[in-house]
Amino acid sequence: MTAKKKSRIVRKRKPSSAPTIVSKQVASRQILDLAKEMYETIMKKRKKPEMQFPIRQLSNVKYDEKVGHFEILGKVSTRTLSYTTVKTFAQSMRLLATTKNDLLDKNDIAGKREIYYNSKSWDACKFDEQPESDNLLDDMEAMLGINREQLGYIPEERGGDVTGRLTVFDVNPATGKEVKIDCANMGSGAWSVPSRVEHLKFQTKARFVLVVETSSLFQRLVHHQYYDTANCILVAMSGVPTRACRRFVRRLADEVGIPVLAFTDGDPYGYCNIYRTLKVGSGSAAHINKYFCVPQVHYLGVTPQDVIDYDLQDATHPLNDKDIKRARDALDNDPFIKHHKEWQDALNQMLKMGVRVEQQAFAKHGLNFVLEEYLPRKLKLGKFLP
Amino acid sequence: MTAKKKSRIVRKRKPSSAPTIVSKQVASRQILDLAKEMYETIMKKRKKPEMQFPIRQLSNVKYDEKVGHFEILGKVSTRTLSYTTVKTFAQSMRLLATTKNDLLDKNDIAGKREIYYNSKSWDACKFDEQPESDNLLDDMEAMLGINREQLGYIPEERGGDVTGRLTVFDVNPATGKEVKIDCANMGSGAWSVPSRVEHLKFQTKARFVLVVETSSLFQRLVHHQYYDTANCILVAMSGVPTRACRRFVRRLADEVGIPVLAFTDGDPYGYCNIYRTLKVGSGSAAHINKYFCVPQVHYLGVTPQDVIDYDLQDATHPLNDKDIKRARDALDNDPFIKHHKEWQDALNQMLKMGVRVEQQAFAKHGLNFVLEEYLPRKLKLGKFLP
Amino acid sequence: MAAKRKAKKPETAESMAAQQREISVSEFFLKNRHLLGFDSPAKALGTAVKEAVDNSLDAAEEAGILPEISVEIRQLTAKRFRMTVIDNGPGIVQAQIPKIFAKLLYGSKFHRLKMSRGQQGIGISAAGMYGQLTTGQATQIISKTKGKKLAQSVLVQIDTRTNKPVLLKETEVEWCPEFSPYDAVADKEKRTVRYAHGTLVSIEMEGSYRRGKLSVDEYIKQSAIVNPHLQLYYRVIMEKDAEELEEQELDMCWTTYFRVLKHLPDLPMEIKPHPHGVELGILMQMLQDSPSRTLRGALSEDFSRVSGPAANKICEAAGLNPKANPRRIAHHESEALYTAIQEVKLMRPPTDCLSPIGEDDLLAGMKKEVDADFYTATTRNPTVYRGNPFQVEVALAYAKPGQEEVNADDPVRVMRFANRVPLLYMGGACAMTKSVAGVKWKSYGLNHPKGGVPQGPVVLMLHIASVWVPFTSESKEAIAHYPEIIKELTFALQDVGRKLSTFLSKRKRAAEQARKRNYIEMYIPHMALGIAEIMDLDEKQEVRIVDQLTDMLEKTHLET
Amino acid sequence: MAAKRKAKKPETAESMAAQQREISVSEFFLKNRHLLGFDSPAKALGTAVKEAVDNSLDAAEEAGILPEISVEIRQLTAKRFRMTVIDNGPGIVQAQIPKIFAKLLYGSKFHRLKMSRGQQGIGISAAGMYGQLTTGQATQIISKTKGKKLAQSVLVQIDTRTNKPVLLKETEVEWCPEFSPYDAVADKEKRTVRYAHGTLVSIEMEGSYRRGKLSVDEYIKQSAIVNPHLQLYYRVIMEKDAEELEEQELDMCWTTYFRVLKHLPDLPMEIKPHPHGVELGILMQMLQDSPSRTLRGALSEDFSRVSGPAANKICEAAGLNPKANPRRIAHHESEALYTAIQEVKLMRPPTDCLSPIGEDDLLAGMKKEVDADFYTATTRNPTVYRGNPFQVEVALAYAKPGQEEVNADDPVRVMRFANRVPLLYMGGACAMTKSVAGVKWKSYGLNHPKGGVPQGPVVLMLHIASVWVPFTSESKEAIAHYPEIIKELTFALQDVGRKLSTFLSKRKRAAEQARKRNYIEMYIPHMALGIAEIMDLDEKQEVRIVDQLTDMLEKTHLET
Repeated sequence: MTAKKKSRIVRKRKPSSAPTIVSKQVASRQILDLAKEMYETIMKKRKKPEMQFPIRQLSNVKYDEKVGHFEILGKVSTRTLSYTTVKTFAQSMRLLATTKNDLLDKNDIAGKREIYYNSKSWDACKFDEQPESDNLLDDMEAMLGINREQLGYIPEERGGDVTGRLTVFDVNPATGKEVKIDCANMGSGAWSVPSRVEHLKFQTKARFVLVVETSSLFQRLVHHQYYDTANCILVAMSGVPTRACRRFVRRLADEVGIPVLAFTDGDPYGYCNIYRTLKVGSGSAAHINKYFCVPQVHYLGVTPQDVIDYDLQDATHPLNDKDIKRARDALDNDPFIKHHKEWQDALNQMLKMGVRVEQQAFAKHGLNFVLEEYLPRKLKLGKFLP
Repeated sequence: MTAKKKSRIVRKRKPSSAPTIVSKQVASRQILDLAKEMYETIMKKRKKPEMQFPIRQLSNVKYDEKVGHFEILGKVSTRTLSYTTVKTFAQSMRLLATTKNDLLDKNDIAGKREIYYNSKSWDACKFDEQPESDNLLDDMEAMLGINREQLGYIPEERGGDVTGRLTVFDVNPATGKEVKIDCANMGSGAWSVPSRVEHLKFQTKARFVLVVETSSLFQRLVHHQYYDTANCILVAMSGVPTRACRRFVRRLADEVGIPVLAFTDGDPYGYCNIYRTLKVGSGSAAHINKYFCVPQVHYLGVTPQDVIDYDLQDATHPLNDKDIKRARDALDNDPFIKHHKEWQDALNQMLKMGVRVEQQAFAKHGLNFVLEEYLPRKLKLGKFLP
Repeated sequence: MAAKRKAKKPETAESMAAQQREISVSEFFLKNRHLLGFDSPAKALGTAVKEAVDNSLDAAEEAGILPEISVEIRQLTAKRFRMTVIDNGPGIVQAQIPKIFAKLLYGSKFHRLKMSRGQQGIGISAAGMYGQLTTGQATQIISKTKGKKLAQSVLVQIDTRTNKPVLLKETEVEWCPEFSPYDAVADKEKRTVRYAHGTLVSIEMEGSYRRGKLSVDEYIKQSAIVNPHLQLYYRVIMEKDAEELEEQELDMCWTTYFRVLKHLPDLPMEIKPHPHGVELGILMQMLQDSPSRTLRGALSEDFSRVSGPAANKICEAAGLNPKANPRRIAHHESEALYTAIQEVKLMRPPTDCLSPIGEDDLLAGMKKEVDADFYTATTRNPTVYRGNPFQVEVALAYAKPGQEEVNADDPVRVMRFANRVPLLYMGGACAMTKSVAGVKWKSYGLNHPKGGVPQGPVVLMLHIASVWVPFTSESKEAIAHYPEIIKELTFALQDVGRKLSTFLSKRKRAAEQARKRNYIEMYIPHMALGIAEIMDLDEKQEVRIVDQLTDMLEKTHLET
Repeated sequence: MAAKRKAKKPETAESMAAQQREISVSEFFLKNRHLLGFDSPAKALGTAVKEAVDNSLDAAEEAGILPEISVEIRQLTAKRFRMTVIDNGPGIVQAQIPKIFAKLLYGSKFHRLKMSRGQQGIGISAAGMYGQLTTGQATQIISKTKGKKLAQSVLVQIDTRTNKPVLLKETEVEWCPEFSPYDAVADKEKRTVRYAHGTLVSIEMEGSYRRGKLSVDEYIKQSAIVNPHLQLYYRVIMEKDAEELEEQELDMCWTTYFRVLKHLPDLPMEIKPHPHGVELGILMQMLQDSPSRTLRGALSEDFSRVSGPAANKICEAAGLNPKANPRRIAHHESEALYTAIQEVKLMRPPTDCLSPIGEDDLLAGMKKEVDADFYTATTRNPTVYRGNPFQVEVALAYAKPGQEEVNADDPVRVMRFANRVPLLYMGGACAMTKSVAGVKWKSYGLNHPKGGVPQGPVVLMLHIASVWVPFTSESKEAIAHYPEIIKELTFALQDVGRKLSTFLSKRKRAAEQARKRNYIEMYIPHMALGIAEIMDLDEKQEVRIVDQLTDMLEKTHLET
């Protein structure tokens, strides 16, 4: 990709540096250290053991544009062993033991639901409902400061679809042999992003990556070979991007260094949940945001101004109470929105207009208006929200 | 694949013959004929026009094991133009006009939601909510006797994931050039099934196809290269298989002629909805079942007997009221279940035990028990439910 | 715990006998005055007004006089009021005045079977007794009968230990009832009407004046509604008004409820007891008291609906001689007679003892009360409970939108009346409320919470007329739950309910027609457009499809 | 619509005067007998038994006799019953018998201020009148007083038109009350007790016998509970039993409620009215009637709590001469006196006119009723409403699990008593039920639906003792809603509520401790196992972790 072309699409930006990845041996060691410390506390200091977690809320993150993602602040919550916490302590220790001994040390993987079932052999200590084990997995992540994919946990959710001018180098997990995947050659299908993406390598001549919220729009773009027309890579998120999808886009962005543009529904959920989470991470995952955010991404649409510019008023829906609350909360509390006046203006404009708009709304002007008119015009203009 | 190997896995079965596919020109002509007939009724016969639909309920299908799928019977419902139906008539005619003029005649595609938005330019006649347009799409399918994919409609839902020893020949929709996809070479990812599969061609040396309900189990099988170990093709449905996924498995089964085995959760939903729909279709889609069923499939597990044989009692969940109602309904009304004593026995056994079981329950015996013990034993035994 | 008691000599049969005493009915009700409706100052004032007005109306009607009544409530001090009621009735004969106003259980209405407002002979004396108890003041009466030149002015109290009147003062005075309120100007010309006869009663009592659904105001208004032949004047003068206003200004305070019917309701006739409603003990008493010489004569003359042949039949069934002396019937013979009476078929009791309001007057009253889109009323035929004839009537109004106090989301307003007297208190305990709650209003188009009163912009008037209205207490505020009464009320309510339902569905149908026409005209063009687009038709052809389709659909759906 | 009526001559004042008549109180209540509790056959039977037993108890206690009473209900035909009550009371002097049993509003209890069960002088005569009305039969009484050789046997009816007794038969007979039921064997030895005095009353009436919460059975049971000094025998013989069983077998049908207290409750004393509870009209009456020569004397002798100096102070405040003749006080002077009385500070009324059951006896009664894990009771100090002293008591039991009729999910059982008489009917209208609903039971650990009665395995007994219990009707079934009474009841209920709360939380804490210990011992080993697995420790080390952790946690959580 040439510098000249890039400048037409997005303002320049320094790619943020990639976060460190820990090996399975290091992760295993960390769990051992944690257990040893607890042992010391109990048997030597004769004190009740504690577990500490960073507080995972928007109120405990800060946003620094240079860093690029929500960084966790120092606030910590402490869980001390007591009558009310003893069950949680017991389950945590057994979960840590399983993670270390059965996954890390044996180089195996497990889904969240499998771990829940695995606990059924723990007698009284077993998890009664899956949300219990899910919560403790989150706690473990936060305590160790490592995302659970690195501990051998695979998400149930799929990672998104990719087509376009990209070659992916994967590895056959059994043979270790390199596998070369040409995403431009998926026919009318697409390459499904795997749940763990750390080992992938990329090669591309595309000008940019377009990350799309809905599968339906993605299929229209694929059907009309939009990735050839626009020389780009297309990624479908299907709603809020999964951790695998976010990590994939991040790694792609880090490695190939081309602009990334997001195209979502024009509603508070699309802005404050899907896009903001993709770009800077979330409060509840603050401790692992550095892995899962894509600071390089910029916002293409649909913006409230688009509703006016593209005459979409009668294809909108009124904001409901939840939308309005979401937008107001973001304006009041979201460090990312509070940092960018452009986003505050966009949300306020939306609140004033009282409507939200979906990506498919362009079908009002004809089914292919979105790829024949809207995308080219927006790309040519090159004005995106931060 | 050799006949000898096949016999170890599944009883012999004649593959059902593939249904006819209509061209866009034929479909367009059918719509025109329908309009002409209506015009004659109104202007020549001076009668109120009618629309006729086959009744899409379990009560209007029969199951003939030789045919292999739920065949629609003759019961028809007639909608005559009246005060209460005039809006539906108006919307139907406009929808037919759009389908013919904008999709079929222009060789374009559209999602359900796009068609909903497209109607926003129809003034008073527009759809207020998407379920309205979805219903009329179903009506149109039934009236024309053609599935909507052939009319240019693409599903929002994705079609499932495929890995394993299969080569797919797809076509670049823009250039028309053949694209060759090696599903054994997707690394830790998978090939995502496209929404329209009629044009695909296949080549394989696998012994069988294993269709799996949950993504999580699918990923475990991929991670451990189970398709190499067992020499098979793996398909993930992620719940009730989409139309694309069902059609894909059907086409695969028709073309390559190897056995197909289904592996779902052991609950009334897994048996009576997921598996039964995959195998013989559904009542509500009776008019197009011939395209979307896979009569070749057999059921591997999890069966109620497996709960006993594999000591899974403490990894089960009690049946809730909905489960029980679903099982009873199937025993009373489902022509497929009523045809097969084996299925009646299985459902009755489940009702008696009062529990359901998930695929992941095998994790109780260790995370890889399912692929190291359960699947090999079941395949070796070769006893499947019909 | 209480400290140890002083020892007390135990009583003996003899010492206890010495303490036995007769209790007068006045003492009894003085101590239990809440049973008579004098439990709170606010309610006491209302009960007193009600008793006085009921008496005035009964007397005027019996005398064939179109009633004209004025009611004044005047506050004297913070908690003390004087109530004065003047009527144009026949007046009261001098000798009767003290007993009527100062003796409980004295009157003309208890012993006869005939519909009237009063029935117990307690009310007005109890009001006087309450006044006496709380203020020490006597009841004042002035009464003038026809033909007398002067009126009798009497001050009377009740000796509660003996339930006997004490006449404090009795004089002859120049007085005649006079009604000439300012408000009469609304009737085009001011007039002063003087009558040659009438009665004034005035009682001072502890009281409290409030407005609202349980007030004297409401009682007065509802009385005017169910008595359209009544001309009523009403004013309340509070202490502050009396100080600040001139006499002429106080004259302006009268509210007049104008007479709308220039004739009296039919006079109810007195009847004899019907044998089927009589209990064994009463039957025996009546035989003892009979003026007849023969059993047959006693049966046919002392009871209604027993003809000579019927009397013979009864005697035969009882194995008794029809010529036997009724005073010489033995106990076991009366039991046989009692059984025989129940078995012989007799005509139902006569019902000219009742004077219902009638559907027309009910509707007229309802129209005064509420501005409605729909009114209906029904008067049931008379029937009988425990031998007592009674008759129920119901009127219903469906209010125009925007009426105060009649909201679509509120419970319907229920106005209850017994023998033309409004019932304000204890609605929850009343058979009328129970009947309203028991009807399935949902099928008549009203919202109806389970077990409660229906909701809607509806006013209901219910009236029971009977020779003996069974009340749940002496204060006559709620009707007892006799199944026969509830059944009749239910039938009447269902009748007006059905009519309401017809009205509501007619109205709904008209709205539907208009909606259908619009709807058809909105969608037909789109249907034609679709066909035209598919078949590539020109505009003229398209218009022809529209015309043809519109024609067909309107023919089917709009000309029913 | 009714046909046109025959013209009737209108009445005149004179013709109407001729119809005026006195109404006897018997006639009045005969027609309104539902007001006395005789509205249905089932209830009539219960009311009659209650009136007879109340009278027997009052008489025995006043005479200082430990009461022994038998109650028999015998079905004669399908709808006819005979009730017979025999007591060992002092008997009734011959001359009083007819009036006591056949004259309404006659008795010794109405005019005095002293706690007793009866108060109106209506009940037993009304029961007889009801029997007479429905069966034509007279009331039978046999009574023997101390010292007389023979008993008086009397058959009496009531002349309802005059409210006077009619003596049908009067003879002297050999009779004495005798109690020797078979059931007494349970008391170790069979005994027959004969008394020298007592009364039998027997009434035949239309009736209906049912079991359950509103039955005679329940009344009898509850009476025994609140009268622990009473020995009571009870049997019901249905028509069928009488036919099929031998006399000796019928003897076996007696149920005996044994006396548990061998002494009588304290006898309540009679008091004089307290001036603060007296209304103006009554004050004037009392001055007129005073035997005193001076106003001061009248005040201090006719009222309680007015000393000589206090009387002087009142006179001074009223500007009246203490030596004035009380019979010559003018109206305005009485008003001044009335005002002065309200302003002068006086001691509260004496309260030895009351005889509460007491906490111990309440608890003893409660223990008979229900097998509970916890009992408590409270007796409030006496206080005053409208000048009448009264006192409330409440007992509460928290039932052991599995008790019939006391389920944790049902509303609590409320047993109501007034002057030791069980109240069964009209609970919804009673101040006691209102008080129970008004207390915030949630804070005492019971479930409490808004506006209703709390839920739980709880039995509540409420008792009010007063010189004049204010009932909502003559049938004495519910207490009127006087704020002072509700307040006292509320305090008493809150008191037992707090004690219940203490019990429940103590019990909860003990259960909590056990639960905590189990919980800790369940999870500690897993925690140790996790650590051991990660660190690859041996079993001994693992056990040491378990011990150390258990020690630490139990120290913190179990030794509070």
